[in-house]
Order: sequence, then structure tokens, then C-alpha cells
Amino acid sequence: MIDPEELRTRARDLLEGGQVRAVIGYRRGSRGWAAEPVVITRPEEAQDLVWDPSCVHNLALYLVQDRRRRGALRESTDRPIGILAKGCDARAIVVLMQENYVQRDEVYIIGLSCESSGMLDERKLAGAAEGIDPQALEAVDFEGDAFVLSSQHQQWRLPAAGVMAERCLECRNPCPKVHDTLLGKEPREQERRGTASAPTMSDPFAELQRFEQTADSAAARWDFWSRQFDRCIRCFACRSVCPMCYCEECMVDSISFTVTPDTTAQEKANRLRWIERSASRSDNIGYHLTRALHLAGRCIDCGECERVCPVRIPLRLLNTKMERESRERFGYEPGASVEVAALLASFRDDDPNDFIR
Amino acid sequence: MAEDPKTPYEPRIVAFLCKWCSSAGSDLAGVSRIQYPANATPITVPCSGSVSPQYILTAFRKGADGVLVSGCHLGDCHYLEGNYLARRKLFLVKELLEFIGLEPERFRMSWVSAAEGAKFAQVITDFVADLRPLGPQDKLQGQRP
Amino acid sequence: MERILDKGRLGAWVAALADWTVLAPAMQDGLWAYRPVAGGEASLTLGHPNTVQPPKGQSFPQREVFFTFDETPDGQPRLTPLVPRPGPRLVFGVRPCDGQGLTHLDQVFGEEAPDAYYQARRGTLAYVGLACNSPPSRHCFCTSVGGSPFGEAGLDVLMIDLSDRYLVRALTPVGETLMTAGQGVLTEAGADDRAEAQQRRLAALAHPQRAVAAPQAVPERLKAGFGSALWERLAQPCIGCGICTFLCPTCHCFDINDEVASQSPVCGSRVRTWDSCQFPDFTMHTSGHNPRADLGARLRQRVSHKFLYYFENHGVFQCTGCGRCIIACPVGIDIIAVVNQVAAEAAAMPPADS
Amino acid sequence: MSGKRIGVFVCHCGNNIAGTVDVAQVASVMAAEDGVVCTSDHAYMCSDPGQNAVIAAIKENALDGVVVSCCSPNLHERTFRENAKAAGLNAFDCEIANIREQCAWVHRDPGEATEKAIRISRVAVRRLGRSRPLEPIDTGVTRRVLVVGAGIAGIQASLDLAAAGLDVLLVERQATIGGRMMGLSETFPTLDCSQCVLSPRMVEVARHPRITLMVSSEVEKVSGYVGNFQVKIRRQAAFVDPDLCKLCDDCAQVCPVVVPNEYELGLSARRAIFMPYPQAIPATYTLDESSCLGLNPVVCGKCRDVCEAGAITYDRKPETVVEQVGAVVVATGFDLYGQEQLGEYGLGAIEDVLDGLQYERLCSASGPTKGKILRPSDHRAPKDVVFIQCVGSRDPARHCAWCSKICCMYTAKHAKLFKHQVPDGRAYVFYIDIRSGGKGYEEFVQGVMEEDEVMYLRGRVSRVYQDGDKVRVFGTDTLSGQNVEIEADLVVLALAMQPSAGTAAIAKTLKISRDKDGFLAEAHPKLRPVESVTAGVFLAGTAQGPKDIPETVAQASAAAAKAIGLLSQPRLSHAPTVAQVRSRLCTGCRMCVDTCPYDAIRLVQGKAVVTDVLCEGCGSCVASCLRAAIQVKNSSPLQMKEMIEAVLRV
Amino acid sequence: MEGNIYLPQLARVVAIHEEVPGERAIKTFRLEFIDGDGFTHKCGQCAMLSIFGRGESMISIASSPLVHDYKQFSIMRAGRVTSAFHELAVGAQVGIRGPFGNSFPVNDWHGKHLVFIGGGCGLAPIWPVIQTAVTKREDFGSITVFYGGRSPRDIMYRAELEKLRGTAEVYLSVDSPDDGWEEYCGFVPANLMEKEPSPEDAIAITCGPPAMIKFVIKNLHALGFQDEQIYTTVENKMKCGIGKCGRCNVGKDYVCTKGPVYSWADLKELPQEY
Ligand SMILES: Cc1cc2nc3c(=O)[nH]c(=O)nc-3n(C[C@H](O)[C@H](O)[C@H](O)COP(=O)(O)OP(=O)(O)OC[C@H]3O[C@@H](n4cnc5c(N)ncnc54)[C@H](O)[C@@H]3O)c2cc1C
Ligand SMILES: Cc1cc2nc3c(=O)[nH]c(=O)nc-3n(C[C@H](O)[C@H](O)[C@H](O)COP(=O)(O)OP(=O)(O)OC[C@H]3O[C@@H](n4cnc5c(N)ncnc54)[C@H](O)[C@@H]3O)c2cc1C
Ligand code: SF4
Ligand code: SF4
Ligand code: SF4
Ligand code: SF4
Ligand code: SF4
Ligand code: SF4
Repeated sequence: MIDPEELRTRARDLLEGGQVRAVIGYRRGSRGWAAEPVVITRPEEAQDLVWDPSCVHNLALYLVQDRRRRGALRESTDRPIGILAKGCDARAIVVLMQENYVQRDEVYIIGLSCESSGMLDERKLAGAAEGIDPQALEAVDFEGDAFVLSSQHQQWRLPAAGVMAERCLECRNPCPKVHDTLLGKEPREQERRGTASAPTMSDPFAELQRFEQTADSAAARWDFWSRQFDRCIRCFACRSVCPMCYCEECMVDSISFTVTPDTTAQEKANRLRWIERSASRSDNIGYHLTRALHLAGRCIDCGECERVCPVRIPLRLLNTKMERESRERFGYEPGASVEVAALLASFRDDDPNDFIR
Repeated sequence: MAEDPKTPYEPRIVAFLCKWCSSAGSDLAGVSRIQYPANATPITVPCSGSVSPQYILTAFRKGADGVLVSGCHLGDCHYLEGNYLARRKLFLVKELLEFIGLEPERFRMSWVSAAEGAKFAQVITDFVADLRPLGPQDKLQGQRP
Repeated sequence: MERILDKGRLGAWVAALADWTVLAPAMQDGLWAYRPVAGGEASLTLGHPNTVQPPKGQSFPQREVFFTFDETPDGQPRLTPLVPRPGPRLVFGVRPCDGQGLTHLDQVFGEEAPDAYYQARRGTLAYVGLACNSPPSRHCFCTSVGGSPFGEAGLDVLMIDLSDRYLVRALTPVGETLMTAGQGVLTEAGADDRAEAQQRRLAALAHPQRAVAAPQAVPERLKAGFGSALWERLAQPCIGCGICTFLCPTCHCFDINDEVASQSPVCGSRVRTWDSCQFPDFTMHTSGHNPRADLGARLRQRVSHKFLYYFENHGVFQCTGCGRCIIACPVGIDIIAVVNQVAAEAAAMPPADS
Repeated sequence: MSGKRIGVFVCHCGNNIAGTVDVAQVASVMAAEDGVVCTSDHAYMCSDPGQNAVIAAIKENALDGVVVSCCSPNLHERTFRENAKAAGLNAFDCEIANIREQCAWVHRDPGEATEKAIRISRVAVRRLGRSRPLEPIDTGVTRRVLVVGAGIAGIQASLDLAAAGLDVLLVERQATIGGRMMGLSETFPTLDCSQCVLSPRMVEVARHPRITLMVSSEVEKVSGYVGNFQVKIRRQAAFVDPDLCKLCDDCAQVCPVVVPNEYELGLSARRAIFMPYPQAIPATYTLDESSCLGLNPVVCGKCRDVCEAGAITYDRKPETVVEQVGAVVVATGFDLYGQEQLGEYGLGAIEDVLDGLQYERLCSASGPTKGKILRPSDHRAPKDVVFIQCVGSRDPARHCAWCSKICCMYTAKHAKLFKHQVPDGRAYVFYIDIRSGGKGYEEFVQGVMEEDEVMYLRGRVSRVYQDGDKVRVFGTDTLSGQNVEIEADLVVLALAMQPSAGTAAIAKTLKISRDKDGFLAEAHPKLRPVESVTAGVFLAGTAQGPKDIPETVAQASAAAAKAIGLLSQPRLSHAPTVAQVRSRLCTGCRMCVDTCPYDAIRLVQGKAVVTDVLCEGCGSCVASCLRAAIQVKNSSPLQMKEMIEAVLRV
Repeated sequence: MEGNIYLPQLARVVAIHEEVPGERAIKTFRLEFIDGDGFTHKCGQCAMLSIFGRGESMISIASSPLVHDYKQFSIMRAGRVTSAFHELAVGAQVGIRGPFGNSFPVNDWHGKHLVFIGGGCGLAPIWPVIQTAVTKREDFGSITVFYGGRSPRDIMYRAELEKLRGTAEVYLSVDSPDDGWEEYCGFVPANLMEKEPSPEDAIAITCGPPAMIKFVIKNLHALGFQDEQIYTTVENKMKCGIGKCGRCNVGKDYVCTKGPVYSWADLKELPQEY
């Protein structure tokens, strides 16, 4: 397991040496044990950095925000920004680079390997063990294949697999492939799946498979999804948290219309609203299906969208469905390479054809 | 909302036809006077590759009972590879629609060349026949007021 | 009027309220939400900590159609107002913080220019509250903002959990009607019941909660801290989603849009939907000018609205301390911490000469 | 609310439309459409009175857009747009709603048809409502033509183009020009010597000041657009300097390597340094890198040492040149259908089973046998020769569906040539049909049958096998119903003609489409038979489909004429319905760059930029852009949305 | 529904006048209520105008409160709703609800000299005040109008301004003049310094682009005007018009109810959120 001290030293050195202008990382928030994202610019702030199973957030989002902010201020810089990146964060960064949104030399990636573990799912905590009150916890920590949770008076050592985020259980690359420096080591596949000492990771797409087995008819799936979609309050958190949803003007949420001095009245008048602001079933479906399609081949399954949804819409199912089809039918793996052409900008002669009349 | 499935209903189909092949194929069906049901209204697009998934979703959300995208046969695309791109993209659309529980029969894709008037007529005839037993599509359709 | 209700007979009381559509917290798809319940449901309990969403949607739904419009044959617009005419509805298990929240909504949609749609829905709603013997969440802070775990504001009935039974107290005439309807189920409350309830109340008030420091000084300090650089720093992790406002029992901002079914001939509806001050286009003028262009300004607006502006206008905080925005924020932005930090900074500043 | 003043004109088309669709009803419903200020219906919109009515209505109602509900836009869109222009509108202020082919002709129920006609017309009105006037994009022209492939087609086209005063760049893959025709002996129906016809033309090409010849070269990349293509051509290393080579043959004499001669279709051998055939153009020896022992004096170096002219240099590298041209003629010719697929005929396995081109070499005075028909196995003159037609052709189940068109003729020719040399020999022809359409062709075949007494057997051959020094041929004569068995000395197969391998390659490079058989696809089978769908790219010869020499030459001249016509315009114009980037929204993700089949999009400072003249307006980029940052003019997503709504309107 | 503040009344467009052409075109619309009650308004108030299917926009009522037959609005083509207005023809029906906001305290200004300073589209909100002062000429002291646009084409109410010259001093200015331009060339605030209106017993009313207002206020101060003598209007994005939708606030004030009219003395106390 990575010693957080090592991480702090690394970040401090980078800031002190002027190699990076800031470091995006995690620190302890005011909300108990949960970490929160932070951007530090001074070496002494490095001591605030933490690394534990609550570092769930996909920090690649803050790279996007950084580019936005610099764009708005027309700020140019000769130094990269440092970023802590787990396997999933790094995959997101790869997609951002693949899409030309972030350049390799603009980031200094401090890779963090989740090794044989992963991140905590806050919602799984409730009822995970006798007496645990998630609200009363003070700290969470890695300990081999377990998480150690502490409240003021008590400690629990829980098998990580029981309270780990689903996306982590299914994760294929817990160790960032792209990095400038790496902390922790790359676990071998059998260390993650199936051996006695490691947490029992699920197969990729396990959750999706479970769903497809239970809802095995169109009617059953509709029954499920219409209920889920009806619940959406269109707070847009799923979109806002997604590092891949960086469009200046989101096609499906009307909140991000941008206007520059040269936007004409006609452009404003004719701006397209594919989806109404109403949280109605139809509009919600429009929103979520468009998002799933926009993320096909781009979503790297960091699971953030699902984590943040206040009404627990299982958004990962939609995304992993697209991901699985892409892998199985098109041999495309999102976030694996900067060079390959995007999923929907390429094709193969043997793409599925039998659905066509 | 659903009408009584027993009352006869006319499926409403939005048909995106590529200008070079399928639209020309439908012209040929016309020239050959091949009869087919009047349920599909064509919207001509330059290429099947230009059909954005958004158009399909919108058609369903505006109440289409079926959506057809028809283009040139592979290798015959006027723009070379548009239909290959369309195939990949729309495969995902189809999978997704089915995944959330829309009846798979409602979205259809076909390759119809300019020489296949009869095939065009057949595609529409089959589509309408497949849609009839399903009744009106009200899953994705927006609520009126 | 005070009565006793055996916990097991909650369903029976609901059954007795046949004239009302009853909503109560239920767990579905992993979350607590108000759902219609049928009378007699044996499983009916009020075991919820608090619901994910407050009950505000009952009177202020996320989507409200003001009217529909279409064209007359000669092409002129024709409007058809849609008046909500809901039957009597009763929401069970409302926590006192949310009850308090309802009073703020009543204020916003009632005073000065009454909102006909809100009024129509509100008029047939009743709320049965449930006192908190202990704060249901680690992030509760009602006592800092003028509320109480046993608060009665906004409620028609308050139920107090006495382990095996509830003490049920009518707070309004509507509340009395509800209790009268449950005559056969509710029994007389004795002095010991009352004493126990009082005991619970004191215990609840003594229960530690998170705290806003020196609440009475907060408005003034926020005012002083308007220009603070802290706002931007604190908003740094913010992703600009609308969770904090959409889940808040008192947030009431909305948008009005025309939803068009057909552009020609025109037909559609004018619809009110919830909006959020955290969204970038909320205040953006057509010209692109935006008085609250960055996340810092938007965080300031949310916090100041609750702890300063509303206070200036109505003499109370608009935040009820329910803690939802803290719990649900994806990146841990914590309104208590924000208020405390900005206020502390302002307090430490030398007083500005006027 | 589009702000346009639109008129809708509904055509009866005599009874064609009005017979099913209630045109008056369509017109009256359209009158209520947003933006529509006048409607009317006419018997024939495309007639003069119809068109004048439109013009009058435009003037009278100050229309700025017209929708004509009539027949397919393929027929009259142009007419109506010109008409609108005559009335002072822009071409894009006119839209066609196809209510004939797509409606009146395919539906019987008047009610349903009328409703559909209304929907179709509405879609057109909505499309028009948001169209903007556009003017064609003006571009310059490079008055130079690239001709790919120097068979008779390429040669003819080049000479025609050069004669018209255009510069020509003629690129040939092989070491010499001439193509397949150089391998033929005498040609039907006149039996004039193929090489005697072709050689002078080849010399003319070599000498023509306007023609630049590049042999052993291939087109690697084509970019640009009609009038302004950039082509990248790769030329193989030229180890022998043609200007110095004296054609003395000394080098070939000393070369130790012996390999089959591909120009003789393997019927004879050659050295690693050789001349394809004596009349080769350019007239020079060629060093074949792949068979040479190593281009290295240490290993061999014999030829270089012996060459007195000093024409041989080993350290040559392939070179790449980039040239500008305004049009391209593709004349990449044919191959014979592969022998691997035709095991049942013994081709490749039995020495005395030959394909037609090999047989042509045997008949050719310049061939390996100096024109004597001798069978390969023992160099004896055959007595019994079986010719089999339609080998691979007209066999959709197993081989090629198409008729190769020339086999009937050349087989007759082959039989005739045989009978001329071996008058006592017996010639048998297995055929399915005789297709001898062409001037003098039928007479020619009749002559072969009657005068030359060739035995024509109608039927398929079921088996061919070696039996001692004979080749046994089993077949059926379907006319008599008898099984036939022939003990032959030589069997000649008329293999199907298929597009050459080079054709597939060039189609890819040029991004032009091929038909289902792999031949180059013409823009329109009847009206534009020598044009590809890509503007400025023309087709000639057998690359487009099987044909004989006269037809090849005719098509080559036609392609040349088209190119001449094109390049004689001082400026060219390009359809203005091109993609347009809203750069505010573009994030530079390259999605569109990767999808555009025409390489029309580049990133400039992180934003996509469309080169108008390259864009064909296919919209692939539009559908790929996640940010809706790119759209094709006059097919905006907003239009699409409104059209979809128009279809589904309640 | 009784007293439904969101339900517009219908009004008919009876006249349209094109004030300014071009990309930022301005047209003036005269609306008459159709059988509804209509409403009366005060100087500086505004109304929500609807085009059904497009939405609503807050627009200042540009006609005088003393005119009861119609209401007039000058609308700049800016976005969805305003562009739709620009495509209307006479006879079309639109929605209108209001009046919203506070008003200029015109009655408190009796006997005072009025100095109007407007730029661009900003003449519309103060026009009713000018109209009122002109109609009740004897109630007021002198009337001075400073107004400017980018070019002569951008001057709105051109004819009306000319007519005004008899009763008021009118100073026009443009940034980029054409050949026929005979008046001041340059910005409005500069013109103001040139003509030096006296602060004595005067009220300055200004409205226009924010950048202009900033300089106008600075120059008014230089001329000796006190904060209490300066009035202006604030335009923030609005949806409801009645202080509920939550977006137009400047600090604790919802501009739609407490504004849009502010004295500079009041406005400068509020946070800079406009
Ligand atoms: C057995 C036989 C007998 C025939 N007899 C007769 C007859 O008697 N009378 C008659 O009229 N017709 C006859 N024909 C038909 C005649 O041969 C053809 O019509 C004619 O040769 C077609 O010429 P072409 O220029 O189209 O093709 P080709 O002659 O095949 O020329 C194509 C040229 O393009 C070159 N090339 C190919 N790809 C590329 C590339 N990518 N880049 C550059 N160069 C390339 C090739 O090397 C070749 O030189 C006969 C055909 C056969 C098979
Ligand atoms: C008090 C007040 C008085 C005004 N008076 C006039 C006037 O007399 N003439 C005039 O041309 N304009 C006036 N405006 C500005 C006018 O309201 C906006 O230009 C208009 O709302 C733009 O709407 P749109 O639909 O065309 O633009 P869009 O951007 O397409 O509109 C979207 C929606 O945003 C809101 N909105 C956007 N920008 C503004 C803004 N600056 N102010 C208020 N709401 C906005 C509206 O609700 C509008 O429906 C006034 C604004 C205010 C607040
Ligand atoms: S998804 Fe993988 S890389 Fe991401 S946190 Fe989980 S285990 Fe680590
Ligand atoms: S986070 Fe959840 S509720 Fe919010 S928009 Fe996304 S799916 Fe809907
Ligand atoms: S869609 Fe969800 S899982 Fe995928 S990248 Fe975005 S936030 Fe992560
Ligand atoms: S601001 Fe937060 S804590 Fe306060 S009432 Fe709203 S959601 Fe609850
Ligand atoms: S696909 Fe869209 S965003 Fe990406 S480069 Fe092209 S235009 Fe720009
Ligand atoms: S429309 Fe787009 S993809 Fe098609 S040719 Fe033009 S730029 Fe290329």
C-alpha cells in the first residue's frame, strides 16, 4: 500500500522544484472521514494531501476545469499541472489526451495504483457490519485486502470486497498506464481476482450481467428503467462530475449555453433544445440516452456519475452496456490509447451487420 | 395513454433515407408502381452516416412508432464510408434502446440500393407489419402538457 | 389535543384517514422517499432517518404546467390555464427541519404576490411531523439555525417517538381533524406520556449537533465577507451541479420555459421547472454578461441567500439545518464549514470604516 | 417561426399525382403552415405555364421561398431551382417535396396518400424555412490531367487530352506502357495485328511534348478537389538510365538469373535485367529488383560491368514526386479471373491448359513461339483444340455473375487463328450463348462456324483431366442432349474478365467507389457513364467493365472529352452545401477529422476548419461531433428537428 | 384561476416602427389589450411580453403612463423571444403581464430640472418620464436630454427627439458619424461634460449600457450632482417578475420588485451583482 507520506513528499518536491504549477489531489474535508478534491499550489499544502479508500473522486475533472479556467482568463503557462491519478483517473486523462483536450506535456501524472484494492462505496457502508454508523466514522484506511474504519471509540476491519465500489470490483486497470511517476505497484491479475489473499474482485461487467439476467425481457427492462428515469431530478450532477462531459455547451442540458461577443442574435434565437428542462420521463430518457451514447467509447468507468446521483439511478449500467458492446463487437477499449481513432470515428469491415435488413 | 390495442392503429414511421441509394430506391419503387403502406414519411439525408442518434431519439420522443434508417449497401456509399460509420453508431443506438426496454422491432436499419425498388417496398411493408401488433409507442413519447 | 398511538397501529390510523391520500417515507431502489401508502399497511413504520428529498415537491412540484397554448384557426394564440385541483393529501413523517422549510416556501409563494399554483396545492396538504429524538444525520444542525428537533413550525401534527408508541399532538385545526378521524386508533395521552415526551425533547435538544458558530452574528459577518477571496477558494472543488439546491427544503428558484409540441401550428405549454443558482446560465443575460459568472460567486449566492438576504428580508435564516446539501454534495462542500470560515474571517477583519 | 414567406405549389402531374392524392386538399392544408403565404395547384408544374405561375406568385406575394410538391427531385429539382432563380430567388430558396414516386405512385388509398403527401410537403416547408441562400463556391483550375494506367485506354485518353492542348501526366505501374493489348496477336473482327496498331500510338505518347510519362510508378495519395488535385506518385528505383541505354542486350546476356517472363505470361523466361518486349516504351532495359541477386557489385555486378554506355547504377532509391492536376482519368484495366478458383479446368495444373491471353502469345509473331501455335508440354502443333467459353463468367453461384462480353469474340478469333495455322486440325468450342453484338461481329462468328468449320458445342464442360499426353474434356452438348468427350491436345479457357488488382488499389487511393463486382462505379449508368461520383475523376476502359478495344477506345476518348470540357472552364464551382464549424463550440477533439472521408477538415489552433472545396457535404462529421459544433449548411440539426416534428405532428 | 400572476393577457400589435436596423435592430411595438382589463403603469415599470412557443421577456414600458389606449415597447433583437418579436406583423397577438417593478418618483420631482442621459437602447425605460414631463410641462423645470448611439443609424426615437426640441434641450451624439451628422461626435459622458448641466435643483436620470453608466455617474459627480440626485435602472435576468424565481437579486433585493429604478445613493449600498 502506498504510504501517504511518500505521496506528500513527491508533491512537495514537485512544487518546490517548480516542476508543476499546482497539484490536484485529495485532502480531508470537514465532512468526517470523506476526502475531498483540492488543488494545492504551495509546497506546505502538500502535508494536507491524503490517500485512503475515500479518495473516490475522478480528479481528471479538475484538469478540465483547469483548462476552462485558463481559457477564460487567457492564461498561458509553461509548466504542467500535477495530478494524482488512480487507474480510472488515468484512463480519463488518456481519453482527454486522445481527444486533444489535454496535451501530454501539460500534465504531470502522479500515478497511484489501487493495487489489489479500490475505493469505498459510502452507500454500502450502511449495514456492512454490526454497529457501524457511517455518519460517525472518523477515518477509513487500506489494510491489505481489508478496509479499516474508525469511529471515535471503535475500529472495524472489513473485507474490502464487501464495501468496495462496484466499479472497483470490476476494474481492469487499477494501476495507471500513463504516468510520470508511479506510487504503488501494478497488481497481477490473479492478485486481484480469485486468490485467497486478495479481495474477490468481480468479473468485468458483472453488475451488468446480473441486471441482464434479472431483467431478461423488454417489458422487465422497461419496468426497471422507466422507474429509474422517472426519479431523475435533472440536477445534472452526473454530467457535471464526469470528466468526459467537458463540452462548452452541453447538447442535453440547457444550463451551459455559452455566449461570446460574436454570438449573433440569430444564433441565440435558434439554439437547439433537443431536450426540455422539465424532469419528465421523456426528457429524462432523452437526457440519459444521449449521455450514454455520447460516452460510448469515452466513458472509462470511473463510476462517478452513479456515485454522485442523489436519487441512485444506476447510471453505470448504461455506460457499461455501451462499453461492453464496444469491446465485444468493435474491439475498442476506451482510455487504453491516445493514438487510436475514437470509437465512432472508425469502423471495421466486420462490425455487426446482422441487425440490418 | 396507450390506446386500446384492438382498435386499429396506423404506425407512424420516420424514415431517414440516404439521398443516393435508398431515396433513389424509393423513387424506383414509385416508377415501378410497387405498392406499400403509407405509414412511413421519408426524410432525405445526404448519407446514412449523417443520421445522428439524436434524430432517432427525437423521433421516438416525438411519438414515432418506428424509425427506419436506410442507406447504401456497404461499399456503395456515395461518400465511401458513411454507411460503415452509420452501422457502428446505430448499432449502439439499437442496443441501447433495447437495453432500456423499447421493443427491438421499433428501430430498423436497412441497406437499399437505387436499383432495389422492390426491396424498399418490402422493407416498409415488413416494418409496418411488425409494428402493428406492438400498438402505439408511448414509452419514449413525451407527455402532452 | 394530544393522544397516544401504538406503533403497530400506524397503519390503522392511515386507514381511518380514507379522505386523504397519504404519503409516507418508504424505501425503494435504495432510497427513502415519500410514496403513497395504503391504509392498514402493517409494515408501515416511520423508521426513516430523513428522506432524500424534502416534501417540498408536494406543493412546489419540479414541473408545473402554467397553461397550454395553441392557435385558433385564424392563427391567433389561445391559452388554456391548467389549474391543479389536488384532493386532500397528507404527508406523514415530516422531520421538523422540513416542517420549518415549508414555512419558508409558504412565505415566498404566499406573501405579496400569491402564487396561484402553489396555493392550490398547498391548500389541500397537511403534514404530520415526526420529532427527532436524536439527529437522524451527523450533519444535522437545526439548533444552530433557529429550529429544534422537536420543532412544530409548518406542521399540522407532531408525533413524538416514545419507543413503543407515539405521542401525537395536534398543532392546527387540520391536525385536530386528522386526529379526530383516528379516534378509534388514538388513545388518550396520560401525564406520564407527556412527561416522557418532555424528557425526550430535552434529551434531543441536549444532543450534540454540528454547529454554526455564533449564528446571530452570521448575517452581519457574511455581509462583511462579501468580497472575501475565500468564496472562490471554498468553491474550488465545486462541480456546479444542482444537488444542493434541488434537495434543499427551502430552495425555491425556478425557470419558466415554453415547451413546444409543435412549432407550426404552435402548440405547447408554459412550464415552470426547478432551477438552481448553481447553474451557469441562471443569471446570464442574453448578452452573455453574467453577474455571477464563477463558482465562487454562485456559492456565495447560495450561502448568502440562506444566511443573509433572507434574514435581511424576513428575519430568519432560510436554512433549516437539514444537512442534505452537505450529505449529497459530490465533493464535500459543507455549508456549515463555509459559513463558519467566511464568518470567522470577517470577524477577524478590522471593522471597515463606514 | 422562420420569418420566410413561402409559397407551396402542388402538381397534379396530370393524373399521376391527382389520381390518388387530393392535391387541392394538400394545398389548402399547407396554407395553414407557419410561414406559408400562398398555395396553389397546377396540372403540370414543370410545364411553362406551371413555371410561370410560380414566377408570378413569387413576384405577387413577395415570396422568398417556394416548395414544389411534385415528382422526385432527381427529375426536376434543377428545373424548379433555375426557375426560382429566374424570379430573383436563390437556388436554395426552392425545395421539392416528392409526392409522386414516394407517394402517389405507391399508395392506392386516396385518404392515406393525401395525408402522406401533406406530411411530405410539410417536411419540405420546414426544411426550407431554415435554409439560407447559398452561392456556389468558386475555385480555380489546374489545366493538367493525370491518367492512371497506360493500356490502350490510358494511351488513347492521353493522346486526346494532349491533342486538345492539355498537359498530361501518364502513370503506369509496369515498366512499359501498352497494357494487355500489347500481348494480343491479331484482333477481331478485322484480324489486324494488335501491336501494329498500338506501337505507333505508344511511340506518339513517348514523343508528345505535352505528355509526361512515368512508368514503374504508382499513385500513392490524392488530395484536393476537382480542378485542384495534389497527387503523390512513387516511382520505383530506375537502375537503368533510359537516355544512356543503347538496347544492346549485353547486360541480359551476362545476367545469371533466369525467371519466368511475366510479359509472356510465363510461357518463356527472362533475365533479371531485360526488356519487356522489343517495342517497349520507354525503350530501355529494366532491372527487376526482386529477381536481381542483390544490386551489389560484391554479389554480382555483371551487368553493370558489361554495360559500355554506363547506363546501370545500383544505388538508386525509389522517389516520390508531388504533382498538381485538375482532373484524373482512371484506366487501370483488367485481370483474368484467378486460376486458383478454377481447379476443375486444370488451369495451372495441366501444362496444356492455357488461358486466352497465353494463347494470344502463342499466336503472336513476337511471342515465345514466333507465332507458331505449339503446345507448351512438347512444343508440337496441336491437332485437337478445345476452347471453353464462359469460364468463371455468368456463374453467380460459384464465380462471377457478369458476362465478360468479349470471350465469344476472341474465342471465335482463337479458333479461326488455329484453323488458319492447322487447317486439318479440329477446333471445338463449348459455349452457353453466343453474344456477338457489334459491327461485323456476328458475321465474324458465323464465318468461324461455317467457313472454318469450328465445332460449336452448346454446353458446359464438367471435367478436364490429363490423360497421357492428351487432355481429356468431358462435357454435354445440351442441344443434342449427348455427353461429349474430347481427347484434346490443347485446351484454351476463356476466363472471365475482372477488374485489375491495380483498379482496387487506385479506387482506394482516389476514394472512388466500385460496383458490387469491383469494377469502377460510374456516376450514372446511362447519363454519366464515364464519370465517377467524385467530381473530376473519369473512367476509361476495362477498369469500368468488360469491353473490347473499340469500346475501350471510345470510352477513353469520351473520358478525355469530359475532362477537356471540365478543364476548359475558366473557374469551377463547388456545391455550397458544405460543413461549417461553430468554433466557439469546437474542442478540437478530431472526431470529425477522423470521420471525414474527404480529408476536408483540419485543426487550426485547436479548432476544426473545413476546406469548403473538399467537403462533399455528406454530414458524417455532423453526426460524429458530440458538441454539435459542425453542421452542413442547409441541413442543420435544427432543420432536422423541425422536420421530424413535422412528420409526427399530431 | 383568480389572480394568476403567471397568466398573460392577450394584446394585439397595432403598429410597428423600425427604430434601428442591423444586427442589433430595435423595433417599437404598440400593443392594445384585447378585451382584457389591461393595466395601468407608472414611469419606469416593465412588463413580461410573451410569444407563445418562444417564451417571455421583460421589457420596459416605453409609453407614457398618461396614455391609456395602448402600451408601447421598444425591443432590441437579442435572443429567442426578442427575435420572434422582430418577425411579427401588425395584427399578431402576443401575451403581456405586469406591470412589474417600482417606478421613478416623478411626483417628488415637481419643480426640478430634469437631466436625462441615455445611450443605445436605454432611452426606452426613461422615455415615459420624458413624456410625462413634457405633458405636464408646467410641473417641472428645464428638461435636458442627452442621448447617443454608435452611429446615426443607431439613434432611436429620431423623429420624436426632433419634435422634443421645442420643449427640451436635446443633445445627440454618435461615436462614428456619417457625412450628414451635424451634432456632437463622441461618447455621451463626454458630451455631458461639454454641456455642463447644473446640479442646482436638478435630477439626473440615466439609462444605457453599464459601461456608459459608469462614466456618466463619474461625470455627474464631477459636475456636482449628489448620489441622491442620480437615478438609474438595473436590468438583471428575470423570469417571474415577482420576486420568486430567485435570479435577479442584487444582494437582498429582487430587482423585479425593488427595482429596476434605483437612486445612486441606494444602489451603491448594494453588492455589485448586476
Ligand atoms: C484473351 C483476350 C483476347 C482479346 N482479344 C481482343 C480482340 O481481338 N479485339 C478486341 O477488340 N479486344 C480484345 N480483347 C480485349 C482487350 O484486351 C481489352 O479491351 C483492352 O486491352 C483493354 O484495355 P485497357 O486499357 O482498358 O486495360 P489494360 O490493357 O489492362 O491496361 C491497363 C493498364 O493499367 C496499368 N495499371 C493497372 N493498375 C494500375 C495502377 N494502379 N497504377 C498504374 N497503372 C496501372 C496496367 O499495368 C496496364 O498497363 C481481348 C482480351 C483478352 C483477354
Ligand atoms: C427590467 C428590464 C427591462 C428591460 N427592458 C428592455 C427593453 O425595453 N427593450 C429591450 O430590448 N430589452 C429590454 N430588456 C432586456 C430583455 O429582457 C432581454 O434582452 C430579453 O429578455 C432577451 O430575451 P430573448 O428571449 O430574446 O433572449 P434569450 O437569451 O433567448 O432569452 C432567454 C430568457 O432569458 C431571460 N433573459 C435573458 N437575458 C435577459 C436580460 N438581459 N434581462 C432579463 N431577462 C433576460 C429571459 O427570460 C428570456 O426569456 C430589459 C430587461 C430588464 C430586466
Ligand atoms: S475503478 Fe479501478 S482505478 Fe478506479 S478507483 Fe476503482 S480500482 Fe482504482
Ligand atoms: S445525478 Fe441523478 S438525479 Fe441528477 S441528473 Fe444525474 S441521474 Fe438525474
Ligand atoms: S460516464 Fe460516469 S463512469 Fe463514465 S467517465 Fe463519466 S463519470 Fe466516469
Ligand atoms: S441549505 Fe442545505 S442544510 Fe440548509 S436547508 Fe438547504 S439543504 Fe438543508
Ligand atoms: S468533432 Fe466537433 S468538436 Fe471535435 S473537432 Fe470536429 S467540430 Fe470540433
Ligand atoms: S460533410 Fe463533413 S465529413 Fe462530409 S465531406 Fe464535408 S467535412 Fe467531410
